[in-house]
Amino acid sequence: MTSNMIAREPAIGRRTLLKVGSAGAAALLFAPIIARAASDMGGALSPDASIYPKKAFAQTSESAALKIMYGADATASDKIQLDAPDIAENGAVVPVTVSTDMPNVTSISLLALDNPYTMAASYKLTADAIPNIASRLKLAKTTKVVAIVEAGGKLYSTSKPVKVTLGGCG
Amino acid sequence: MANQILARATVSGGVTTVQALVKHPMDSGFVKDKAGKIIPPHYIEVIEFALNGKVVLTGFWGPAVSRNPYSKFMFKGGKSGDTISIAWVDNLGKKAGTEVKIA
Amino acid sequence: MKRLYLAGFAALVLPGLAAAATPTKASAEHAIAAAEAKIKLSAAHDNQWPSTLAALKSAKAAEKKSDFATAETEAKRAEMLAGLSLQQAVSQKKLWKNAVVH
Amino acid sequence: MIKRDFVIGAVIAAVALAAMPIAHAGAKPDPAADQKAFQAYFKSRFPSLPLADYVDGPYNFSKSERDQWKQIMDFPPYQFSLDTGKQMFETKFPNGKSYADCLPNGGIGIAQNYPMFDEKTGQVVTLAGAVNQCRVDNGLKPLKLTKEPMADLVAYMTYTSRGKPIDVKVPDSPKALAAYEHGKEYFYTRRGQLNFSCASCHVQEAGKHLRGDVLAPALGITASFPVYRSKWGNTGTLVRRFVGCNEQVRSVPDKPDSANYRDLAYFLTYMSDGLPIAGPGARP
Repeated sequence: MTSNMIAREPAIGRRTLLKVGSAGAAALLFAPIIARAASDMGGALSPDASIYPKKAFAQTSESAALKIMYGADATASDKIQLDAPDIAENGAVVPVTVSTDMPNVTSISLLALDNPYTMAASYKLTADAIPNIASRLKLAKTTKVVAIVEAGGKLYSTSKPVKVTLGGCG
Repeated sequence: MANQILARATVSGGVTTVQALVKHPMDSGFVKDKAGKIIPPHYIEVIEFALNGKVVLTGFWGPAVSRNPYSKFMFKGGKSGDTISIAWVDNLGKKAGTEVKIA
Repeated sequence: MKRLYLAGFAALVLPGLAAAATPTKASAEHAIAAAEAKIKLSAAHDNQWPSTLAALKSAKAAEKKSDFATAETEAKRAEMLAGLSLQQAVSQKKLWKNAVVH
Repeated sequence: MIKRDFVIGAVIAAVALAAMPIAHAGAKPDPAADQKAFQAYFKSRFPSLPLADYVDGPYNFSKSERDQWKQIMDFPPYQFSLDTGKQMFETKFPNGKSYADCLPNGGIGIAQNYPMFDEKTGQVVTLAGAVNQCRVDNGLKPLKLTKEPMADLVAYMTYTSRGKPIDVKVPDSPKALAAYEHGKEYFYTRRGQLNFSCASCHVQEAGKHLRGDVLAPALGITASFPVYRSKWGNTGTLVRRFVGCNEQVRSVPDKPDSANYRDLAYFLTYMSDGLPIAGPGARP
């Protein structure tokens, strides 16, 4: 396989992070990267737990979860970009990004079909929100990840298989 | 507790990008501890992101969202100095939130 | 490799067969003491295997339940495993140098 | 049953190898020559990989893992550790003193010099060990060497050294050389029921896949510690990884503050002299 392949690319990770230079950079780097919490509570925001669609998150099939969440089934679409790795480096942290150019997107959901519960995350977008959301998911095993986009009152979907291998050594 | 949420918001070309890392175990309820006892489910259910107090994105999360969850999203509008608020509530009714200024 | 495998198998099984005589409390205790001595030695050589300690543990547990046959078999297994790890450590005292990058 | 027998067979095979010739027996340790050979070995193994990039470990060998890592590094999961570590570092002890008072250069930008040999005690001191000494000197309890909050504190201190070349020194003294040689021996010694040495995985098999993961080359491997491991879900120190490695080869781990682990860290970090500090890092 690709065992001994050297994956080379210019300017990445550490180097990009370090571009600021070395002298006294640490303190400089630290401050702007993280804007520390000004207050412990998010101002006036206080999310209401009762709006949580608990039932939709307790389903074990795609169609059941979608029925409860949206009252409909999704049709496949090539207008949705679902960015997820072919092979997860660790099933506990799998970066997944969903984006689309469709207009009037009101909701985006992420499903992992072979997880104990299908629905992983769901987002409600207001008119100003751009349909481009990145998240990190737990995948119990190799599974198809499905992205659902609700646009103009209709449901669209795309999917991608993600292989989850045994983690542990390293 | 301090530092429950680390966030950063930047604006460019009229589009604001928000990134946030939330400190939370996100226990699924399927994992056992070292003594073989099930760790009870403990995860964020609702998270809200707002610009100057007005919600722009609401996230509903299940136990399949990774520990210490990361989110990144974008929205139109917002300018340097505006306030982004982020707040969550979990399945045990605990809440936390933070505010950052758009850089 | 196959021959080595068989040798390993023989090393494992033969002591077990020999012990099959008539295990008593005394013989079980004796076997446990012998295992503990070997384990001490391999610990002194910084090379203990978890399986060795697990075998000793189950030997002691069996002895407590007056299951002397199991106690003796498990103790002998612990002793043998400790012996192997000791052998490994002793041989590595010289062998490690062959692996050095130079 | 079958597995166990196989393993025993493997050990016997190793014992059978005892007849092989032994090189360099009894020579005086020459750390500088070892280091040169060590770095040259990896250079010839992976000619296209710049020395400084070894600190990225497994991500040099798998494009897919590298891509995921880059996404994760967009907002690294160890940020909480940095944040907590910084707070800890800046918090004064009950007696009014702080870490800055007992560490060289106020504790900032010094990680590249550790582990360090202390002629007075005749022992290797890791950065975490120096932190604990400082705590004890100020009447506080030492912290556990493997996990948070020690890992947070060391992560922050290491962060202030980012990009600085590793500069571990082995003084030409009998005790320092003995500690170095002891660490080297530990590194190359096969142990555990699976009969693996550190070198088996991180020299000979470096860059290859073991189950789902890529084995990181030993060169530069210490530069990214402490690391946030997705598997752990938090940040751990180098010693925590040593414990894990021992467990994986079915060997009873040493105590975190043992001379074995301190000397191993000393040898291993010295091999990477000149490579940039990249910690804290993120690993699967």
